[in-house]
Amino acid sequence: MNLLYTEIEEELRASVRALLTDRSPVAALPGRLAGPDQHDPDPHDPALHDPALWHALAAELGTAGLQVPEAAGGAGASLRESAVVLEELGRSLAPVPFLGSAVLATTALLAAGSERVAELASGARTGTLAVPFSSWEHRPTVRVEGGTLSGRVTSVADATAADLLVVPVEGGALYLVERGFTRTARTSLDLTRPLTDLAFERAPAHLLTEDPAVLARTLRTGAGLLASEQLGIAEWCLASTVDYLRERRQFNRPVGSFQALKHRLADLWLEVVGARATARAAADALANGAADAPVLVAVAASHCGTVAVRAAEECIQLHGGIGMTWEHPAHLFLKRAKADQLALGTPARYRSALADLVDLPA
Amino acid sequence: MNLLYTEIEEELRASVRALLTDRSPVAALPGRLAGPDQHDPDPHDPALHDPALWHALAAELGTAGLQVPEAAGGAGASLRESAVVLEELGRSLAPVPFLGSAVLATTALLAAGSERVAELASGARTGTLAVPFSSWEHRPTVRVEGGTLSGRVTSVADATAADLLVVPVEGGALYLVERGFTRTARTSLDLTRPLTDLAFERAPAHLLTEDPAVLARTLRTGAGLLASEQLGIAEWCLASTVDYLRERRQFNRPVGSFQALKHRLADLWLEVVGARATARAAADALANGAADAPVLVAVAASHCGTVAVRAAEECIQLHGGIGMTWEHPAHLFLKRAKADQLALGTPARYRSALADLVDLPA
Amino acid sequence: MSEPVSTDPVSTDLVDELRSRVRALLTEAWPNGAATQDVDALDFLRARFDAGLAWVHFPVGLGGLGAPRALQAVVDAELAAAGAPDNDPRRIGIGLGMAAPTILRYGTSEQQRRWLRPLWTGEEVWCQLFSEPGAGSDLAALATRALPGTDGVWTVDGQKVWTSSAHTARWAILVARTDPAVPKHRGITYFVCDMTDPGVEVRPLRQITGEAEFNEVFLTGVRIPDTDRLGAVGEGWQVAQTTLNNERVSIGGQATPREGGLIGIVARTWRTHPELRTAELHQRLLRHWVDAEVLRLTGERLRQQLAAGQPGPEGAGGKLAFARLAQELTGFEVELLGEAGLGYDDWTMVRPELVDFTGREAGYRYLRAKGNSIEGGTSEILRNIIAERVLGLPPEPRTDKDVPWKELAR
Amino acid sequence: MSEPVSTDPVSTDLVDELRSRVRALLTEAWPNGAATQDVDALDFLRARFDAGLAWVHFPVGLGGLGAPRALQAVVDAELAAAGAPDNDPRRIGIGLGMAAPTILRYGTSEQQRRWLRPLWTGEEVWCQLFSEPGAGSDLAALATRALPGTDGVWTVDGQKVWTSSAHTARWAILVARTDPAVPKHRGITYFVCDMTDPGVEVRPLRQITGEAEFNEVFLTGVRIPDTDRLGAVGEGWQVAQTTLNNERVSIGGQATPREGGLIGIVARTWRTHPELRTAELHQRLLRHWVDAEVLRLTGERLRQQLAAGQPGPEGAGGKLAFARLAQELTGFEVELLGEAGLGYDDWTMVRPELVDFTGREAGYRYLRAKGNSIEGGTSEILRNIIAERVLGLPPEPRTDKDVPWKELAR
Repeated sequence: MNLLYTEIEEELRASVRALLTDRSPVAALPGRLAGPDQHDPDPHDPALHDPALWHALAAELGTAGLQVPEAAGGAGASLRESAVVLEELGRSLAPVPFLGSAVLATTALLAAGSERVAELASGARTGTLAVPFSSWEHRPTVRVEGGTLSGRVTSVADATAADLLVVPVEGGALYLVERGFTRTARTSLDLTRPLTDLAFERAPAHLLTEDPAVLARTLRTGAGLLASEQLGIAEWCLASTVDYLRERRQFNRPVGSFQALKHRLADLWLEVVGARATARAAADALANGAADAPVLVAVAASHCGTVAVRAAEECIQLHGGIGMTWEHPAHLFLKRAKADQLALGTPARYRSALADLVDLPA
Repeated sequence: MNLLYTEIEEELRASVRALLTDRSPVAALPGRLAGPDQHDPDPHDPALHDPALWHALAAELGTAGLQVPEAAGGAGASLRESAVVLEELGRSLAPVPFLGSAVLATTALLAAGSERVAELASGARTGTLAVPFSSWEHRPTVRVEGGTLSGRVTSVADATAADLLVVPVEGGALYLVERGFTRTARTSLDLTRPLTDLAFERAPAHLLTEDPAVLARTLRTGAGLLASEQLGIAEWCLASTVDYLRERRQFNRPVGSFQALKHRLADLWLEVVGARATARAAADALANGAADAPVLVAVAASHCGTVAVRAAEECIQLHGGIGMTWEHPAHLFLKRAKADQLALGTPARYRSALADLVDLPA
Repeated sequence: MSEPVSTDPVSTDLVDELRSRVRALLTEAWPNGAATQDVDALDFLRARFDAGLAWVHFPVGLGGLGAPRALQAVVDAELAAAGAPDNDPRRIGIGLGMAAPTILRYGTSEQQRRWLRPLWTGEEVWCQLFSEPGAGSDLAALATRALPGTDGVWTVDGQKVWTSSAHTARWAILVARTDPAVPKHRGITYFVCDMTDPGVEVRPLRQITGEAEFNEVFLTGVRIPDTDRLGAVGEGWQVAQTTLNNERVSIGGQATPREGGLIGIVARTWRTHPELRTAELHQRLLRHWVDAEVLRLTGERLRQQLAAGQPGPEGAGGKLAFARLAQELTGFEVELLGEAGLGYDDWTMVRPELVDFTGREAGYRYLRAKGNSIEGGTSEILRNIIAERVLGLPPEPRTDKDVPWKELAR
Repeated sequence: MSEPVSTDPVSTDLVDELRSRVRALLTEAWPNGAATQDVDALDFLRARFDAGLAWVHFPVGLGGLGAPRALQAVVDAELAAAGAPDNDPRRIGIGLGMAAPTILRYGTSEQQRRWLRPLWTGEEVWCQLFSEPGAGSDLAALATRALPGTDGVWTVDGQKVWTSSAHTARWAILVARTDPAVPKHRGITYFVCDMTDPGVEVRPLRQITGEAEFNEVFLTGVRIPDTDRLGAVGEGWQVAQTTLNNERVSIGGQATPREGGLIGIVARTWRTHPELRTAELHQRLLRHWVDAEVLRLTGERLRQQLAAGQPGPEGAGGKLAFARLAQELTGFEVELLGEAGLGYDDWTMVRPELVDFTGREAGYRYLRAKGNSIEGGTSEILRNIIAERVLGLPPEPRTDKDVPWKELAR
C-alpha cells in the first residue's frame, strides 16, 4: 500500500493546479456565480459548466482517461492519479464534470467492458451515472420496455452537459442512453455542482451489463475518490483560514496569535493529515483492486466527509463576518463540503457499513 | 416547576457543607484512603465508611428522613432537599451511605408502604437496595423459597454497613432482609464508594411488595437524584481547576490567562450551568410526582452523568502532573465521576430511553 | 400624565393596580376590543406610551411608571388577551433593545422626549452603526472619524458594516473617533446619526444565504449637530457599553415549551418520515433532543432567577449555547434529509426585514445559523467574557490598551 | 574496528553489505544460533556494538557505520530472525532516545567513548532530570541551581519530578541553572549526573493508578565534575532541544496491523460479549474504530515518508492524536463493561519498570491513559508547536523571554 504521491502524480498535480489557477481562480468564483442582483443560478451558465476549461483539463491534459488502459483509449494510469485531480478540483471548485464523467461513468463502462469508454477517455464526450447524487445503495426505478427506458431520476450530478448517460434500471442492470430524455435543473445547495432531474420516456438504450455488482462497484469507487475531493476542500479551508488569521489584526495582534484559535487549527490540521492518509489508502486500494478496498473506502468516506465539513465550518467561523458574505469564496466551500457529505453515502452510512465489513455486529 | 433553591434548601446546604468541611475535608481524603505503602483499600476502613460522620449527617442534621413524611417518622421535606444533600456529597466525596440508605432503600420502603422506613428516617439504622450499582432495568436473580431468599447480588453500593437490605427477587417483588447473608468486598474503581457482593442462603425475609413497579420507581428515583451528586462533582472539579489555574504560573503568566484553557473552561461552565438546571428539574419532578418525571430524569441522567466525567477529566488534564498524583484529590473525583456514569444506568441508556418517552422511534 | 406606581417590592397590590391601568387604557383607546376598526393602531400605541404602559420600568413621562421591570409581563399579557395592537418588537429591536436604554441613561431630557416615543411606537426605526471592516470583535479600534466644526456641527467620514435595518432606519446610533492621539478606548464619541443625511449611503450586503439582511453604510461628510451627541466627547466607549449590555431580556416572558424552536422542526421531520431513519441518525437525534431540552431548562431557570430578582451569571452563556445547538441541529437536519438536503429553496437576493428560520427550508437554516456564532459578539468573545467575568480567570497580556490609537498597527 | 560502509544513497549493495556484516557477527559471536547457551547476552551486545551494528547511522567506533538511519531496520530484522539477544529498548528508552543523541552531538570524544557503549548494551540505565514542580511546560523556568567550585566540581541543589527509572538509573541527564541574572533560556547548563552520588535521593511518586512509575528526585549538594558537562556553560537550553527533539522514531519499523493496540482489545470484548451491546455503544464503537484506523494509516504514511527520506511535519501530531484516541477508547471500554467497569484490578503500590496497557484491566487503562496527554509534552504544548511551527501562526505576546530569571514572578 503506497500512501505517498509518486513523482508522476506530483507532476500531474502541478499541471492541473496551474491550469485551474489560471482559468478558474477561486477568488473569481463568487463574482462568476451571481452578481448582487442575480437570482437562482442557471445551470447552463458557463460559470457552472465551462466547456473550454473541461476540454483543456479532460482532453489536453488527458485527465479524463487516467484510469483507462491505453488499449482502451486511455492514459493507462490509475484511480490514484484520478484522485490527485480530484484533490485539485476540491481546492478550486472548478465547474467541470470530472467526477461524473471520468470517475463514475468511466468506471461503469470499464467494469462493463464497453468500448464506448474510449469516447469519455479522450475527453471528446462527457458522461455521468444517472443516480441521485445522494445514492449509496441505489435501488433503480427506471424501467426497461422493449429496449427503451422510461422513468425519472432526480438530483443527478454532472448531467448538465453529459452526452452519455449510464442508467441503472430495475434489477440493477446498466444501460447506455444518449437521447430521448429531458433535463430539468434543480436549485442546489452546492452552487458549483448543479443537479439535474432526468426524465426518460421510451428512450433508446443499449444494454451495458446485467451484473448489478457493477453498479455497486461504481458507487463505491465514486465514494472512495470523493474522499480526495473532500481532502482538497479541507486543505483549501485550512490554508485560507491560516492565511487570513496571519494577516487579520484585532487588539493590536494578528488574530492568529490567539491561543484558542491556534489550538483549534492544530486539531483541524491533525484531522486533515488523517484525511490525506485515508484518501490515499482508498485510492490506492481501488487502483489495485485490493481485497480490503471496501474497508478503506468506508474509512476514507467516513473520515474525509466529516473533516471537509468541519474545515469549511471553521473556515466560515474564523473568517468572522467576511466569511458570511457572498463576495468571499468561503461559503462556496461550505456548500460543496456539505453537499459532498450527502453525496454517494454519508459518513454515517459508511461507518455503519463497517459493522459487516470488519465484523463488529450490532 | 421550581428550578431554584428555596431558602430552606440553602440553609440545609449550609449546614451540610459546614459539617462535611469540618469532618471530611477533601484535601485530607487521599491521605485517609491509602498511604504510600497501602494495598487494596479495606471497605471496613473508617475512611471508607465513617459511622460518626454518618450519624451526624443522618440523625443530628436529620437528612436521612428528608423525603419521609412526618407521620412516617421523617422530616416531611422532599426529594428536592435530598438532592441538595447529594450535591454537597458530590462536592466532598464524604464516605457516607446517603444514596443507598436515604434515597434508594427509603424510596422503596416508602413506595411499599412499610413502617420500617422510620428506622432509616431517624438515622438509627442504615439500609440499601440490593442491586448491582450499574442496574438500570434490573432483572433480579435472587430466589424465594419458603419465605427465605437465596442467591447472589454483586457490586452493591453502600452495603458495607447496611442493617436493612431491600432485595428484589425473581418476578420483581421486594423483600426486606436483616440477616442470613454474607458480604464480600470488591476492589472498586471508585475508592470512596466501596462495592460489596452479597450472598443470601435461605436468609429470613419479609415481603415488602409484590408490585414490580416499586423497583422501577426506586431505580428511576436513584438515577434522578444521582444527577445532583454528579452536579456536585462537576462543580468541585470546575472550581478547583479555576482556582489552580489562577495561582499556577508558567511562562511568567498565570496559566489561567491562556486563552485556549479559558475557552475550554467557559464551555465546561456552560455545561455545568445546564447540569444544575436539569438536576433541579429532575428532583422537582420526582418530589412532586410530575407526569413528565421520567423524561426529566432521563435528561438529567444523560446530561449530568456526561458533564461530571468531562469536568473530572478536564480537572486532571488542566492540573497537569499534579493531578495525576495520588496525593492530590482530583483522581478521587475522576473515579467517582466515572463510576457514577455507570451507576443506575449510563447516560447513553437514558438517552435511548427517551425514544419511547418522547416518541422519537428508531 | 400618569402618577407613578408604588416602588415597594412587587406585590399583589401593584399587579392589581397595573391591571386596572391597562383596563382604563383599553376603555379609553381601544373601546370595542378586537372588533375596533376605527382606531388607528398608532394612535393606540401612542396612548399606551402616554399611559406609562410601554415599558413600565421607564420613568413617568417617558412611557413608564417607574415600576419593577418584571411587571411588564403583566401588562403585556393583559393587552395580548384583549387583542390590542403591538409595536412589533422584532422589527424595531435595535431601537428598543439598544438605543432606548442608552438614550435613557445618557440622553438629555430634550433628547429623551424627542426620540423615545416614536422609537417605541415604531414610527421611527433605529439602526446601529458600530462595526467596521477593520473593527469587529475589536470594536474600540474603529476608524470612522468625526471632526468638530466651528458651527457646533460634527462632520463624519468612514465605513460601517453589518448594519441591519439601515435601509429602513430614520436614526442610527453611531460611534466615531474624535481623538486619534489618545488610547483607543478614550478617543471615541457616541452620536445619533440622521439616516436621511445626504452623506449616508446604504448598500445591501449579500450573504451566504443569498439574501441581504445587512448593509454596508458609507458615511461621507455626514453632518451631525452637537445636540445629537450622547454622553461627553471622548466617553463614547462607556456609552457604548450600555448599548451592548442591554440586549433585550425577555423577563417574565412565557416559558418556552418543550420542542419549541429548531428541535421541534427536526423532531417532526423524524416522526413523519420513517424512511429517513437510521440507527446512527437516531442516536444523534436523541443527543440533540437532550441538548435542546438542557438549553430550554437552563433558560427556564434563568427566567425564574430573574423573576425572583436573583439574576445570575448564567445569562452570559445563553447566546453561546444557542448558537452551538442551532448549528448542530441544522447540520443534522440537512444530513437527515438526504437527497432533499442537496437542494435549496431560493437563492434570490432579497432584503428581508426579519430572519425567519421556520419559514425557509433546511439548507437556509443551516447556512443562516452559521451567523449565530458571529453576529452580536462572536462565540470566541463570549467565551473570553465568561472566563474572565464569570469564572474570574486572568486576562491575557494586552498591548493595545495604553498606546495612542494612531500608533496601533493595522 | 570495522570499516565504514559506503555513504552513497541507499542501494541494494549497501543492504547486501549490511546483511553480510550481520552474518559475520552472528558467526563470530552467536555461533550456534538460538541454541547457544554458553554465550552471555551482554557479550553478544558488546560485540554487536563494536561491529557497528548497534545504530548504523552512528559513527564508526561509536556503535555505528555512518550508514543511512533507515537501514537499521535491515539489521534488526536479520538479528531478530536469528533469535539473537536484544537490548530491550523499552527498559532503556531514555538512554537510547534522549541521552545518546545528545551525547553524540555535544559530547567530547572521551564522553562518547565512556558513555555510549554501556548505554546501548543496557549495562547502564539512564534517566532524565528535567521537570520540576514549578517548571513543567515552562521547562526553561527551572530553579535547580548548580554552583561552580574552585576544584572544577559543580554543586547542585534542587528538586526534580516525573523521573522514570530514577531508582534503577546509573546516570541522569540534568539541566540546572548556572546564571540567575540572565534571561531564563540563557542561564541553563546541561550536565550528566551520577545517580550514585550520596546527595541524590529518589522517592517514588504514587499516581492515580495506585502504582509509582515515576519518582521525585531531591538533589542536595550533589557534586558533578566539570568533565561531565555537555555543551558550554549557559548553553544548556540549546543542548536540551536536541534531547527533546530526539524522541525515538521507529524508522523502518514494521507497519502496525489493523486493530493493533487498544482498539483490538475493545473490538475483542465487543465480539465475545454480545450481551454488552447496545445500539448507542455500537455507533460509538464504529466511530472509534474509524478513528483508530485513521491514526494507523496516518502513522503508516509517516513511516513511508521517513523511509523515502521525505519527513513531513505530520510526525508532530502523532502523540497528540494517540493521547486523544487512547483516552476516548479506554473511557468507552469502561462504559461498555457496565458492572465490570465499576471494579479495579489492583491498587497495590508497586514500582513497575514499564507501562503495560495490555497486561492490566480496563480501569487501569482508563486511568493510565490520562497521563498520555500530560507526560513528555502536554497536548496543549503540542498544539502550540503545531500551530506555530507547522502552520506558521504567530506566537503569543511573551513577557518572559528577556527578563532576568531571578526577576520573574513565581
